[in-house]
Amino acid sequence: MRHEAILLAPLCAALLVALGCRVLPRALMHGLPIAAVAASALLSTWALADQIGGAPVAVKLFDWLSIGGLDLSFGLLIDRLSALMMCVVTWVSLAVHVYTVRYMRDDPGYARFFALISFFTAAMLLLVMADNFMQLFVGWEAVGLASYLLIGFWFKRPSANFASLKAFLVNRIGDLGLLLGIGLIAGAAGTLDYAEVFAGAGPLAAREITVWPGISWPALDLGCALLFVGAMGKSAQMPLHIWLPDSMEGPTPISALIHAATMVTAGVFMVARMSPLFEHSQLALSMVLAVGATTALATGLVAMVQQDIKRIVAWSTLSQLGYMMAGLGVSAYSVAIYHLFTHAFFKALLFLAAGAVIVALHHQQDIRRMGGLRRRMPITYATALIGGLALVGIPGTAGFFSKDALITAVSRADGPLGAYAGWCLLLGVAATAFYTARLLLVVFHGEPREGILSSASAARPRSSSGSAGHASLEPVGPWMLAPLVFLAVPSLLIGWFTFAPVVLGDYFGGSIVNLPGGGPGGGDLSQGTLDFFLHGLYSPVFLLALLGGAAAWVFCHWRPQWSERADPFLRGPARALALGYGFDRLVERALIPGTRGAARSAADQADSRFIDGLLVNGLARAVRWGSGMMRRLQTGLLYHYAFVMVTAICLLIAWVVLVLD
Amino acid sequence: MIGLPHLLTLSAVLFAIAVCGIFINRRSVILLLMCVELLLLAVNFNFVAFAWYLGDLAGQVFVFFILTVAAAEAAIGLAILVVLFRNRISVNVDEFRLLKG
Amino acid sequence: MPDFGFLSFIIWLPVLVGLLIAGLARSAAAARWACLGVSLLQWIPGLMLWRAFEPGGGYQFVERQPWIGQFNVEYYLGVDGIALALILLTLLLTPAAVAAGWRAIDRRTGLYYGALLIQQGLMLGVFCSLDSLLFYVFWEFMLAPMFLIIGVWGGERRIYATVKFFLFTFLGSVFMLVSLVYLYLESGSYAIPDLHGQPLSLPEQQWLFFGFLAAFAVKVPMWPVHTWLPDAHVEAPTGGSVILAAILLKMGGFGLLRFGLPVTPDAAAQFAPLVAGLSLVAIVYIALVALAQRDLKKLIAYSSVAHMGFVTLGMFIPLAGVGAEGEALLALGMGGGMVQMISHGFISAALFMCVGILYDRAHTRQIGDFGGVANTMPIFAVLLVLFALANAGLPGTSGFIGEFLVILAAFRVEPLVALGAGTILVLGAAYSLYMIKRVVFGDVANDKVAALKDLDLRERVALGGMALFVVALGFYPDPLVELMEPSLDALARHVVAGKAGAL
Amino acid sequence: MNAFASWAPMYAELLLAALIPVVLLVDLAAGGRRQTLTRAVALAGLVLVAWAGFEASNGEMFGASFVMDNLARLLKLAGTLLTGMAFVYATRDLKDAGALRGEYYLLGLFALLGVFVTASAGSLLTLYLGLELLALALYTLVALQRDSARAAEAAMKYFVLGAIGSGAMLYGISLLYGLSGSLLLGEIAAQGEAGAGSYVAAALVLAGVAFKLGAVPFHQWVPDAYQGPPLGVAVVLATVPKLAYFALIVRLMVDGLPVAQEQWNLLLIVMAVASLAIGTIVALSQTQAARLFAWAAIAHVGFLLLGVAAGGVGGLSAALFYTLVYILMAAGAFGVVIALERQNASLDSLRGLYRRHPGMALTMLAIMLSLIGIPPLAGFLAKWQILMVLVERGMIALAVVAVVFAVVAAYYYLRIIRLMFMEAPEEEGRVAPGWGASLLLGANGLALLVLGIWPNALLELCRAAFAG
Amino acid sequence: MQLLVDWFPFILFSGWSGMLIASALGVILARNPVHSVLFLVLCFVISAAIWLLLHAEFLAVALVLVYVGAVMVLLLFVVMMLDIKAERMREGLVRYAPFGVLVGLLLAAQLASVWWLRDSGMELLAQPQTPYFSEGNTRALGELLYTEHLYAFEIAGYILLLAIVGAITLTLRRRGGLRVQQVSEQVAVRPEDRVRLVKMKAERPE
Repeated sequence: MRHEAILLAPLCAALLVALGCRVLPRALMHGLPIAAVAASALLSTWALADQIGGAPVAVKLFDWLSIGGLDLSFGLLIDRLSALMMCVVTWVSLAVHVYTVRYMRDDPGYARFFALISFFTAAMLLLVMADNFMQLFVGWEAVGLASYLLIGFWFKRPSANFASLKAFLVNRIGDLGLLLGIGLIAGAAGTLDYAEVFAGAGPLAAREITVWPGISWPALDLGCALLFVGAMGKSAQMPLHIWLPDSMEGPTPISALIHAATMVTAGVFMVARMSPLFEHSQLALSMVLAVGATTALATGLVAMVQQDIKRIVAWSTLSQLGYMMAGLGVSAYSVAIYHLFTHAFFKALLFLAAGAVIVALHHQQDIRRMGGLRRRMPITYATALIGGLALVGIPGTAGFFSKDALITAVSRADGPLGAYAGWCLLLGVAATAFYTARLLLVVFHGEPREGILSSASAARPRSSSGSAGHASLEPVGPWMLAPLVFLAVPSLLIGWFTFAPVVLGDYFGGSIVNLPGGGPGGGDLSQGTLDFFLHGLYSPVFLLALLGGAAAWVFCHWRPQWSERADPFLRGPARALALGYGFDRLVERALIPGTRGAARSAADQADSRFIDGLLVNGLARAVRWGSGMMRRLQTGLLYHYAFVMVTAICLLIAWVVLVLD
Repeated sequence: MIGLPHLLTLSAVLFAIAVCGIFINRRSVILLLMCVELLLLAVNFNFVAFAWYLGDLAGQVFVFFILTVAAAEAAIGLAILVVLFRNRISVNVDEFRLLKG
Repeated sequence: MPDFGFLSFIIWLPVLVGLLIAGLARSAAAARWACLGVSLLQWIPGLMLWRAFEPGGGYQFVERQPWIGQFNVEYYLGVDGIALALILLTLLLTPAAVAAGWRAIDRRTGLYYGALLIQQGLMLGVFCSLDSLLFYVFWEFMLAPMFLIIGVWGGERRIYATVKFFLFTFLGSVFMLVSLVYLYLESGSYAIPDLHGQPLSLPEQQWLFFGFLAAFAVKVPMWPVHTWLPDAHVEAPTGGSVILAAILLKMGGFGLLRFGLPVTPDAAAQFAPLVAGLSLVAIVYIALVALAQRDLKKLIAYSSVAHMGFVTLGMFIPLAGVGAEGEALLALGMGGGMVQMISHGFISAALFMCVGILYDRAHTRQIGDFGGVANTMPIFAVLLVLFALANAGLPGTSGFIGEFLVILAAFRVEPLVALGAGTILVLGAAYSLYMIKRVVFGDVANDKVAALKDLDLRERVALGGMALFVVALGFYPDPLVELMEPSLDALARHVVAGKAGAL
Repeated sequence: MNAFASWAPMYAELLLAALIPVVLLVDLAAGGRRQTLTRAVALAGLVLVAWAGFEASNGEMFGASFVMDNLARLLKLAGTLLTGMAFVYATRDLKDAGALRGEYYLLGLFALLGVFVTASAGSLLTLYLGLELLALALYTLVALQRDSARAAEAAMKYFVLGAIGSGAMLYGISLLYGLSGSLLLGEIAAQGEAGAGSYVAAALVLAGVAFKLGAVPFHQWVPDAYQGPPLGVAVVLATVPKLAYFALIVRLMVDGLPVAQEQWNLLLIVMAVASLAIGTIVALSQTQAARLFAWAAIAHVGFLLLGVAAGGVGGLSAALFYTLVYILMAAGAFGVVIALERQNASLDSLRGLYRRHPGMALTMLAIMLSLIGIPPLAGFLAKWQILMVLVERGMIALAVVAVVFAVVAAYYYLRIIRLMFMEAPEEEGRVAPGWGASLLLGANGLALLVLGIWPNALLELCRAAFAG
Repeated sequence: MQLLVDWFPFILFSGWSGMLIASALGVILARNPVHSVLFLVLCFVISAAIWLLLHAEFLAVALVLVYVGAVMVLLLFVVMMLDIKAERMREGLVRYAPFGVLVGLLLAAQLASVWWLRDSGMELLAQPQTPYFSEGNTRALGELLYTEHLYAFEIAGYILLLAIVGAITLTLRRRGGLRVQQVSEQVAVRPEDRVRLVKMKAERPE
């Protein structure tokens, strides 16, 4: 029952708040969800504790339907992988819930927001705890729904509506891949139950799927590739990444919870969950590696030139997701999940810190209009710094352990693709360091840029309530700072406790499968935690990180004018980066108008004019025209009638005499 | 000798003339009535010929009735003609096309 | 269950009361309440039927009387799981249709509600008939009340729309009549079970199949004989749209399951690629067409066509690739199609009611005339978003199941077809949510929107009830599927076995 | 009594023959109130005639030139009923048209006598005389509105073309007589010798029959003859004579022609299809009620000829059923239009009928749906049976053609429904057709429904007319 | 001589046939309706003569008496009464005559050719059976009429009754078909009796 409660508690809270949004007292509006998520988090932790040294638990909920030899049901599978994910989800969610109390204090949609994030938590748990593909898909879409509704939370803003629609549709493209992958598995394996499918992975790998008469592909190559398309959508891998930066239109807690810590990592989780299948498909793994590595570097570079505080973090998230994917691509599932785990904390932390800054500055998000907040917001600064260090991977932080291990694992991969991936990740580290340092330096160091703020505040209605400059910083209060501190601790320290069992040890046990002949995996990266830490200090990774950070310091803080001097050389690349390589332009200028044009012509030309106009109404017109013509034959003249009759008699006789006889 | 084919041919020719008279006539309705009489005469010829040929009086009986009916028909036809004339002051076939289409 | 003729009861009660209302009702209120009362009262026998029905028990509640003795036509009623599911759908949704016109219908109220009730009875008759001529009788007579409903209480181009609707469907169904007559002359019976068992050669089956297809494809409607639907929907009053979309279209799918597949299985298998191809066109191309619509009702109408494409795809694509596991696959596909029909019944009905609610208040259906409805009608907005998402096939709503099952079935036969069908995931979401974006979200667009009032109690109950069904079915479709599964399995066995070999 | 009993097969004719002079005298004698009285006497007489029709026994008289059988009885009863209905429906219209004279009823009875004689004809001679009696009565009826140019024109056209038609048929009959040497239909059929002469005879007879029925290409008189006279006359024209013509087909072509049916079947089919097509299509663009019904009637004749072409007991009984149901529908349709009190009613006078008289609109709805062929109305069963015999004979393509034109035909019936229910009335005020007509109209509409739902009795009667 | 005796009826027949056809053509082609009527009379008379050759004596006499004596006179009377003039008939006739002649010839040829060219189902040139009644044509006919064909005879009676009723109904005008001025009515007339204002919607033709 307690396992079910993990899922049901936030769901019930969401329902109660949603239905009671007009009657519940304000305390209950946030109290209920927070209590529910807290309970869920505690129970998850209990479940995790059970799992360490225990066997996986399977809970059957109810039969969904059963038809045509396919039995579908809802059930919970709690093994070490899902238990870890459950903890991540619930704890980060708890932090975000608490943070929201202050962040959304003045919003008219207060109750709606709590209902939605609780619903999201439940949906995410449904996804994570699924014991079959169908349920995975249900959860998958449910988190997408929550994401859609939360990105568009401020539905009066056209940009938010656009972003939410974009997010949903791009995700749906990925979902299509996932659905087809599930279809393939259902067809090939005859079941959608994880356990049964995974158990039959070997024979499945030998099967071929006929795609078109005469063309066959190995079942698992195609299946895993399709599943990965799903992961690309949800985890925003290039080129399906375009929705994530725009999703920052949603409130910041959402960015922290959904678009950094949990939902976007669902793709990573899914691939890891499917490791028994992916292990059989070198092709799919190569695809994962290539896409992941490319995303890691390319989006990291974009983050370097962004000016919106949330967008910097968002692009950073993309980059980190690329890291995770790359790790999966070399079969280092445990390392990738570990990075997911640490990333959840420090990225949520960074987002929440950014949110605190935004609130303090009356919803100002442009970093060029910030500065010198170090002293005004010391706690925020400290926690953001911790998050930043972890993100960069400064040895000793949580991020260091996961990222270094990941890079090490990937760098061991063979072949040109392996080398490419290795270089991408390494260069990505420098980019990470650069944008992180730039963010911290520009926002928290230097001098406050008051004039800019005051002029901007007039332009932005939401911040117009505050008077000019940092002099009147909005106080953020303990409700927001507590989660920051709460997340800062694991961001800084958790690597020391968890690295050894998760990455070096065999924490995941049977929940992740590494075939002997597969990729390098993560098992033998180092002798121990301390050893790994010490190695990290000498590694090129650290060096690159320092270099990146130093460059940021030089250009953004110490000698900002140098960047202007370098401008002629960098303008072109910077512009390309600022545009995110033009994917959005492609979509906005080609894909959307193209689809719209196709739809218009299908509707107006093909359907209205051709089928309905020419065929259907044309036929009616033709009949009516014929009617008018024939009507004229009825002249009203007696002798015409008689003539017709007599001619007809002649013809009749001719017929009988000539034909019949 | 007078053979049946001769008689039948004669009646056929009469029939054809009568019928043609109806539709090539664009003048007066009264001619139509006459053509109708001619038509019946053609048929009568047939019956008489067949009766003669078959040696069966039934044919002649039929002719007797046709004559009766033709007389009645003429009466009705003329009555209609009169009604028509009273309404239109004309018996021109060309002008009777109130009803068409 | 005693021998009481429950099926006759549910068919004739609404017909008789409908006649009484149409003929006698003096006040609008009396007509309304009587109609609502009867349509709700019908739930009781419906519930009893559901409780007493034994899945897997073949045709049940059978009533059999000779009717036209000379031609061996019988008054022969009975239901299997498939029919019962659709009967329950009909019973559930009729009160919603009644509620939809509560205020909007202000003239000739008696005739309207009478026609609505008669329509219900006739639709139930179609589902209950086990004699093909009786089936045809109900099937055709259904056109009459619908013709009036659209034509009398419809919009501006109602006459064009209703005549088009009538002629289109009539043209389709007369071919079915010829097929039925042929079958009678072959088998000496109009009883549907006899027709199922009648051996037929392949060429015979081919012609018969096209006869059936003509009738049912128009009703479903399949591309390219769908063009009556957008017109009919746009012009129909809300209640008419609800009936039309929610139940009338389902008759096409039901007919294919009753006649097209089991009577002419070999021909169905032979032409399965054709039908599946047309369905695919409907799904992809019509979804695109829906994307370009500016009229809310038209958008939903086109989306109906696309969604009904899944129904036919599910029924036929398994036949295109029947292999060793053909029966199971066919059951899967047909099951998907059936669930899709039920689900689409609720969703499209709800969406049309939503549009009707907007129309009643703002007197326009143009998407461009709205914007920011969520500000003034929050409850309505929540429900509309829910239904739009269900329309987009979101899991957890009923809209998902059918599409999911059909895509699963399609993938086993031909992955590329599944890919094509799967585009509804994207396109469906695109047209549904694009509509939501323009209508519901954003700031208050104009004075009309600003003046909108949120749902009243009647609308809340109706829409809320449907929302409940949409979600409940989405999460727990098992009772529904269990109801139909044995019938579908038996049907699949019969169809896969074929009958040309028996000759 | 015995002597009287020997006339048993002729009861109906005798009674009708007696009724005619009675009505004539009553009409002459009754003075001012005469129309009402004449009508009452005529209707009462018709009831008696119907009773006599029931009582009459099957048998032959006058050397088989008079035959009373199941078919004849059915046709006579239907004719009596329809004549009575027409009398009730027509009164108001004729009064408005200034054509209501006692002679109307008298001529109607003459026409009915013609129907009786034709239905019972056992020889070429009686057949011819019956048809002429009917035709002359109809010519006179059409011209009855003496001050109407249209009526006179219609009468003249009908008369002249009718003379050609019956002339052609008579010519054919003469050949038949010559070839077989007998006037008795039974004996002619027994000859069964086929040659060029009999083909020509068959063609001419067919032409005559087609003319009477109004089948293409002998159809052109129909619209003009329906439209010209007052509706009260058109209602007679559209209904009662059809019975005689059906008898004509059966007696002369099916029972009588020595040429086997297959040989003129093809001609019949060509005519039937042409009638269906042209009748249906031209009807689409009609605006006058009577004219629309006329073109529609041509299409319906096509349908029933298909049944005849299919032949056999099945085909003929289907065609008979079709005829009976059709005239019932036509009578009702005319009845409603008459009740609207518009001379030469254009279809627009039906506008908004539902608002002006809901009951009548619903009756008309039932009639129109029946004409379209929507089940469970009787019109559907009629079409369905024709389809069955067609398919049974392997003429599936014909069946398809027939149903397709039935669909096209639906358009103009729907237009009437549309006008009644979906348009605003041209003039306000309730329509008051009088209690007799209202009651009868209601019964008429209801009959279509009842016959559709419980058709067994009529089906059996139709079958017995040929199977016996 | 015997040849002449044998062929005499045929010669008569041929001559009369020619005249019959000629006068039939005269009926339809004559300019003046009165001439048409007279040609028709001629037709009947010739026909009666031919019928005499065929042993239909009663019918021949009846034809002349009934037709020429009654029907034709009636016709002539109507023609005179209606004062129909023979005018402008030619243009129409000329224009359409080719069609008419064509169809006419075709019809005649078809009807006639059957008996000459094909197996018509009869032995056509066999000897006719003359005389086929013993006690005189009229008596034989009379016996048949009042026994076997009594039923038909009665019907014929009704047909004649109908003709009387019909003709009277159509032509007898008891009330004022005459255009008589009703001064009192003209004075008493009100505007609304004469002019009715009707509201009409503009309607597009369908």
